[in-house]
Amino acid sequence: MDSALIPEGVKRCPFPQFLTGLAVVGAVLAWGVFAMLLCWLKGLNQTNMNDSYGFALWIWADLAVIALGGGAFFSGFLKYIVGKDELKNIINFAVLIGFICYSSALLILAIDIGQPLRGWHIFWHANVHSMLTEVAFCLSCYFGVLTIEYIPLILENRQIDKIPFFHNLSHNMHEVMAVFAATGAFLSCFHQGSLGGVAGVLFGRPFAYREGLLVWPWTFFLFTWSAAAYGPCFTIFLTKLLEKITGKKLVKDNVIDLLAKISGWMICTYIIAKIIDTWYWASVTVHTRGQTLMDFYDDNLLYGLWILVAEIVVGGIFPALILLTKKGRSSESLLWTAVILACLGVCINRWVMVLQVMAVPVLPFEDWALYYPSWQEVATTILPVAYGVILVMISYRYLPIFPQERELNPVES
Amino acid sequence: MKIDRRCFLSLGIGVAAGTALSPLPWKAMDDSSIWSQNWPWTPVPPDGEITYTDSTCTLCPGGCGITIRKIDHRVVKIEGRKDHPVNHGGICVLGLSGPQLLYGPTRVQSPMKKINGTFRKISWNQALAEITEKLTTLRAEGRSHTVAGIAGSSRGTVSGLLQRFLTAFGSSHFYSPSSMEDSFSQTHIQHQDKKTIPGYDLENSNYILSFGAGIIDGWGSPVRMIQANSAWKTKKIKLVQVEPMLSSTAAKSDQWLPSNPGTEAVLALGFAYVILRESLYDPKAIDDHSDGFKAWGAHILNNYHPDKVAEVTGIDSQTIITIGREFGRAGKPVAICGRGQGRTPVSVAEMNAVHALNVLVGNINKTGGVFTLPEPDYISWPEIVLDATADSGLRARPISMGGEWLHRFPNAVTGNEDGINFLFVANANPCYTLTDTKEAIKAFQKIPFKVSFSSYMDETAKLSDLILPNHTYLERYEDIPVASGLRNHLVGLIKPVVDPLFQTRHTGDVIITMAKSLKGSIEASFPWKDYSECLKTGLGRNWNAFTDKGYLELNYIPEFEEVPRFAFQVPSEIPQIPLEGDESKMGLILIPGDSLRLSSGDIGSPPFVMKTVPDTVLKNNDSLVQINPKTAEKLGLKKNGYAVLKTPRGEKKVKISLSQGIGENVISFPRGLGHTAYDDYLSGKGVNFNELIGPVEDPVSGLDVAWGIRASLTKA
Amino acid sequence: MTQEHRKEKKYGMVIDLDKCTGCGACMVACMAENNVPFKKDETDKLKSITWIRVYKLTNGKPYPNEEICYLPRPCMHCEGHNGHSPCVTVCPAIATDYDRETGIVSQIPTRCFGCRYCMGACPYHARYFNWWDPVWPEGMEKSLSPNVSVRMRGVVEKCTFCFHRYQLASEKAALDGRRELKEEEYQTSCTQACPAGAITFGDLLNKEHAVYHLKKDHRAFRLLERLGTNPKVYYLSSREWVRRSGDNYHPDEKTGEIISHH
Amino acid sequence: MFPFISFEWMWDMGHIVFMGGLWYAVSILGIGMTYCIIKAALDTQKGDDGGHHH
Amino acid sequence: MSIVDEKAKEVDAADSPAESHCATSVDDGNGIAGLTILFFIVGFTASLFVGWIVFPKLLYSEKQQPIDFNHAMHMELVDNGCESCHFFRTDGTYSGVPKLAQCIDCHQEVQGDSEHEAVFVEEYVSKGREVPWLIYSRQPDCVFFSHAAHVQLAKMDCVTCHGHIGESTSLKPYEYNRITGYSRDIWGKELKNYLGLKTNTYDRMKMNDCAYCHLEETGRKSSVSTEKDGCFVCHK
Repeated sequence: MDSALIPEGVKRCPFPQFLTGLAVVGAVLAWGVFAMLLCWLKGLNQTNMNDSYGFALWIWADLAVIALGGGAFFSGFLKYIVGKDELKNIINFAVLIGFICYSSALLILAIDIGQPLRGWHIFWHANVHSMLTEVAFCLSCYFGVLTIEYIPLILENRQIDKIPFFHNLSHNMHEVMAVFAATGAFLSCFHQGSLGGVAGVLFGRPFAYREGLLVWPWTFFLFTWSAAAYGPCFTIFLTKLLEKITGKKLVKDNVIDLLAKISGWMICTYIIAKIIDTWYWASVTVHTRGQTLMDFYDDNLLYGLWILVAEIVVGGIFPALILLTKKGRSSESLLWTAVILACLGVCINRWVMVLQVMAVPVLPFEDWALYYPSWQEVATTILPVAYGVILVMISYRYLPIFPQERELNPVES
Repeated sequence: MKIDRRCFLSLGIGVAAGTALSPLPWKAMDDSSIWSQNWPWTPVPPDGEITYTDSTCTLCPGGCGITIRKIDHRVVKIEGRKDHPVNHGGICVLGLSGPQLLYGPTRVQSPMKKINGTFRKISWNQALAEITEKLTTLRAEGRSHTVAGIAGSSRGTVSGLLQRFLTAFGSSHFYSPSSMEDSFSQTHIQHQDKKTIPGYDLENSNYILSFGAGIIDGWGSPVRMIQANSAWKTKKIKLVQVEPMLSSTAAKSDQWLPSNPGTEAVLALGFAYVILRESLYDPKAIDDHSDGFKAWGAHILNNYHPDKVAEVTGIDSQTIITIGREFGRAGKPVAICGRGQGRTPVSVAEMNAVHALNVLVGNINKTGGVFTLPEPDYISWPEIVLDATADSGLRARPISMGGEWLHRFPNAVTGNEDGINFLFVANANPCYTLTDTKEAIKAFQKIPFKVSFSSYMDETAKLSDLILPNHTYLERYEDIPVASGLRNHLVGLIKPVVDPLFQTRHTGDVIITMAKSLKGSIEASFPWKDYSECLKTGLGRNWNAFTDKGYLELNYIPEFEEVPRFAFQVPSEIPQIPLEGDESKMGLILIPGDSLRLSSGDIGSPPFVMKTVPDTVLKNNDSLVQINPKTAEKLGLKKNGYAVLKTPRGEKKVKISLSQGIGENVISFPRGLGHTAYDDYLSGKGVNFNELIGPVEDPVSGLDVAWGIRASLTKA
Repeated sequence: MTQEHRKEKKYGMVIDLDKCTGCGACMVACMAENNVPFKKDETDKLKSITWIRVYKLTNGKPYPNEEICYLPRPCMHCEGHNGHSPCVTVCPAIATDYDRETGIVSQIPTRCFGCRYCMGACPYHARYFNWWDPVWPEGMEKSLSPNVSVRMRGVVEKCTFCFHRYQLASEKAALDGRRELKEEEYQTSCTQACPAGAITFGDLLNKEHAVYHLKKDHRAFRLLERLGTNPKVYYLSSREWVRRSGDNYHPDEKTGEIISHH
Repeated sequence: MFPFISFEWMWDMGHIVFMGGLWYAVSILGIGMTYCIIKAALDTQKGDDGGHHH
Repeated sequence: MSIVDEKAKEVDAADSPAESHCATSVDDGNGIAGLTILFFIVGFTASLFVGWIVFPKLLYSEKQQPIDFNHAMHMELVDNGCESCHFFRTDGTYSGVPKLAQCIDCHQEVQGDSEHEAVFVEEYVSKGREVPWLIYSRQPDCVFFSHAAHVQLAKMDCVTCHGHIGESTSLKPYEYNRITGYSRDIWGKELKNYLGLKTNTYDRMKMNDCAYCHLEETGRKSSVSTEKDGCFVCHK
């Protein structure tokens, strides 16, 4: 039925099966859209956020997907700037994931603000000193870059490619892709960093506050670094997952191995920096303000010291060690463990930098504020996941996302 | 040439480019944002001329002066009147919320009659005709003495008119609530056989010993008390608070004596012991102005040794000695009592014990001391004309002219043969404020015809058969006599700030109209055209000063003159009012914790006041009970867990709030919650304390002096 | 043409906690003055808008040694370093701003698009979000003041030191040809209402204003001074534990000690 | 956001560096895309199919 | 599976003419390109027309004032210019559009033979109803504008912001924005106002107009974020 659209030389599941899959995910998407409309029409009282939790699940989701989507800019950087040409075999997918992550982030932001109709104030009336302004500008620009990077992929669809203009456009865009990728990397460094800066500049919140370089707190650099470090793990994770689902090998091992190795080194260096940062923060930054590390960890279920251990040891040191060893990378199960732990690690980091900041009392006479999301928040957070799955389904089916797929899975004619 | 998809694509790009270069998207974006700044469902208050009008607040007995800010004809804010002798510009949460009562959804907008259980609007003429008919019939049947009236106060012209109406009609059934002032009147002070009301010159005292008086929790005139408290802080004057729990007053006092509940009188006598033992009293003052000192003194010295008192009260003997000495040596000390807001009287024994301290140091009618004031008397009306029916009606149930304590009202309905056939309720909400509320409501409902004059749909109005809504205090003239422990009585003037919003009528006018329609001697007793004439002529020569200043200060007693004689009474074995309930079954003592952040009187808390209620008092619709963590642990109760609170009078589901400010086995929560009427901002929230406690009469005075009740808490 | 400028001022508050009784009048005076909305259930204090909120502090000791202190907390109008208060710098759309002329941190609800970053930045929880549409029961919207704009759903609001009173007082002064206001001409609603007289308001730089002297009282402290927020609300308490509750201290540090940091 | 037009604009380091960097990036993207589109249109015009790149 | 494959073949077959068309398109490239460009131009101009001409027409709606007021004539009758009717109250606030109470002094009875005058007396004066004037210069609720500061302190003329309305003999129709509800005079009526340009000071009354005048006239830079006048100078 849709075979004319499917790339040549690859096999896809039957169309009805595809449609059924779409319908299932579509139902989840519809649930999310319903929740989103509720939030827009009735306001943010639909959430469980409150005056202590101005930032909550959504902002965490934003930070997390952007960190995870960091694979796009970093692999782009590696391929186009550093010249790791093997990565061309995975970069399409990385771009797709990035595109999904960033569009999701923008959508979540549009739901998260109390006055969506005034969202443009952040651009028009920009306060350049605000980290959020930096986030907004770089995020939307980088989303533009991702769109530019994604367009040639769409244009490579068998039918679209037949139109000479699009064929040429795609070709030309490939030609200058390095420029776009470089711009993207530049923008990414800043918005990933500024997302870190969002928390780091809060000098009224000792848990988040970091000293730093010029106008940028250390979290600025840590966030960029961690996104570059952990993003590829997410790319690998999703590639592996997609291979499991489709039952096909889509990317050659050497590509994965290269990306995993780079990621391993990045995580390793990042986690060292993170440990130094945490140590400095606890012993100097916070100390001069009359607090100690343990003031920020309570005996409540959510924010015990375990969360620090989980973030740094389980989600940082473990995956780094696995990915740094040849054995770890080549063992299927260890690689799986490493990328999953890494993804969790960066998600915990983002969680801590958003929600724990809100939870920790600053005034000595205040108490910990705990929060759980409402179903509307959960639904709208799952919404982009569903949307992402759909976009991956469609893109995988109709676009030549994995250049090595044909070679690895020859179709008998 | 063929039009293909390329052409349409091109067209699309053209449209996009053209649109982007036109103002449409940008203007639409800007305008939609302006629309969001200007949502039609978000109110825009109309601008206008700002004016200020002075009046008096009536929402509690405090009598503060208020300044009302208006924009054109709208009341937008109520502030404290700066040049007012009671509050000097200060104001409380309730006073500030006045506009919400004026414009709130609880207003009764026209006369309402209950037909088959639901209220219907009726006209004023219909309503008055119906009343006249009913009253005429009762009178003709010789049952004039079964008509009763309840008023929020026994003072002032409106209350006076109602009382006058009942008398002329032939009934002595007039009820008004009692308070700490009545306890004082009942103490053994002989003062020309007049009722004596206390006036405390607290601003000039130099040592304050308070036996549970919620000085900053609404006792007396609340704003004046808070200001006095601030003045003490500035002048470093010591405030000692005797109270079983850490109320705001206890917390702000210089020394808190966490006594066992109900032992205040014993402790007072313990201090008296110290003063006597160390001869710190004023022998001349005692000689001149009291009787029975010798016998009393001997009794105290024999029976109130600090060690013994310490055992009863839980305050160690050294503290008793220290405080007793400090009090005796202070120079201008004063001892006051009346638990919490002082709306519940204390026993005569307790008042005597506390007053004895004042007499001992000779501070009666002296600067910084206690002044003995007569009832405010500023209205001169002609004699009531009584016909034969009235005479027989009054004889059928003779009662003192001062009226009767409100807590006896339910008994008057159920416990006497004739019962009550007709009831007027003015400025009162007995179906909420009476203790043992359920029984009180049952009694209320037994009355065949109840008329409420309430401006608001309160509990009593809701249960009445006819509502004749009064103007609110911002729409009418009235005199507001204020005693409330002020050094001098004061009469505040309330005057209309806005034209009546609804079809309401002044209760004074309604009473006069009723009297006129009943003709004869009743009509003759009301020789005024309307209420304003009644008020004006009643005030006589004071009228001009009254309206000019907005208040009238009644200066009765010059200092040092006319100190009344005090009769020292040898106290009974234990001057304590026993608690209702069986200790073996109910091991806890429940006491009220009054707070200014809740209106516990006739007026329900408006939304703004409800907003200030802490979440340790009310969470969602649940009342929280303060309990010592040790007691909670003993009972297996957890913070924020549910429990059933049971007293001999009732049972309620509550939540647990742990507090280190309350002793073991004592529990507390404030009055003012658990309304069943008013609006959604108040109704159904929390538990009405009054439902859990019942009246306990003082054997001497007959006042309701219940200060607590035995209770049990079990996990729910 | 450049007109003569007004003298630089730093409006601030001194709140005497020894006098404060926790009666809540400041909270209601503020709500009534500033058209603060209310809901049917206001018991969730994390969703309840009270520009000035009275906190109840305890010394944490068991009965009968517990002590209580009430602490009213308006917006601190932090000056931070050079007017860079925690919230002002983070607002992405300049909906909140620090005014050097008055020292007041402004909040413009119509500019705000509700990102709530400022709320995260404020350690005092002085900022409130309009989670709901502000709704008054029918008829009660008549009690709203035209001098303060009603905030719509989805924006942040906070204490403005009753800036509209400054505006109105300035108008009156302008009619007399004056630019400067006298101390009593501009007072906040909470200051005016407080029955305890615990709140004093004025220009912290002006020697003729009471706050200038009160802030130097030996009992004075500010909340979270060590964070560098540089608040303009001072508190007075004669109780050491209360003063120590105003900031975080290590056990060996003296109350009021500030280690300089940048 | 825009010099001369936006009320909030200031000629200070913050604006020049931040907005400068931003406009720089935006213009690269804009110019890059314009270039690609125009070149693709011209290539199409010429009948050049640009060759197969995969 | 086989069915699907067959279908796929069909689609392929159906699509093949397009492929061949593509191949031929190179030959008549000019014609196709011309048509493509034509479509672009059509789309472009049409949307420009809609955006610049049709949209403003749709966006604004017109209302007539309840009564046609003659400013010029009243100006001749009063001694104190605009301030005779638009005066300052003693507390410094500005009375704005006069209330009925001010008009009643002269208009208890019908003056002259104007039709509007008769309506005014009949509908408003005798019934005690306020006239629902439509105010051209009404600013959003969030704006605090002190007439006293501008007129008394800065000595500005009414004309600077309000134009020559005082010389008008009749009131122009009130045009308002259907989305925002505000008068069109705030945003400006001229085409060039769309571009932020204006000839007279009173052509527009948007925030930027206030802000730039303030910057020029006061030179104050008290706002930390904008180095201009603080937000609370004009906002409430």
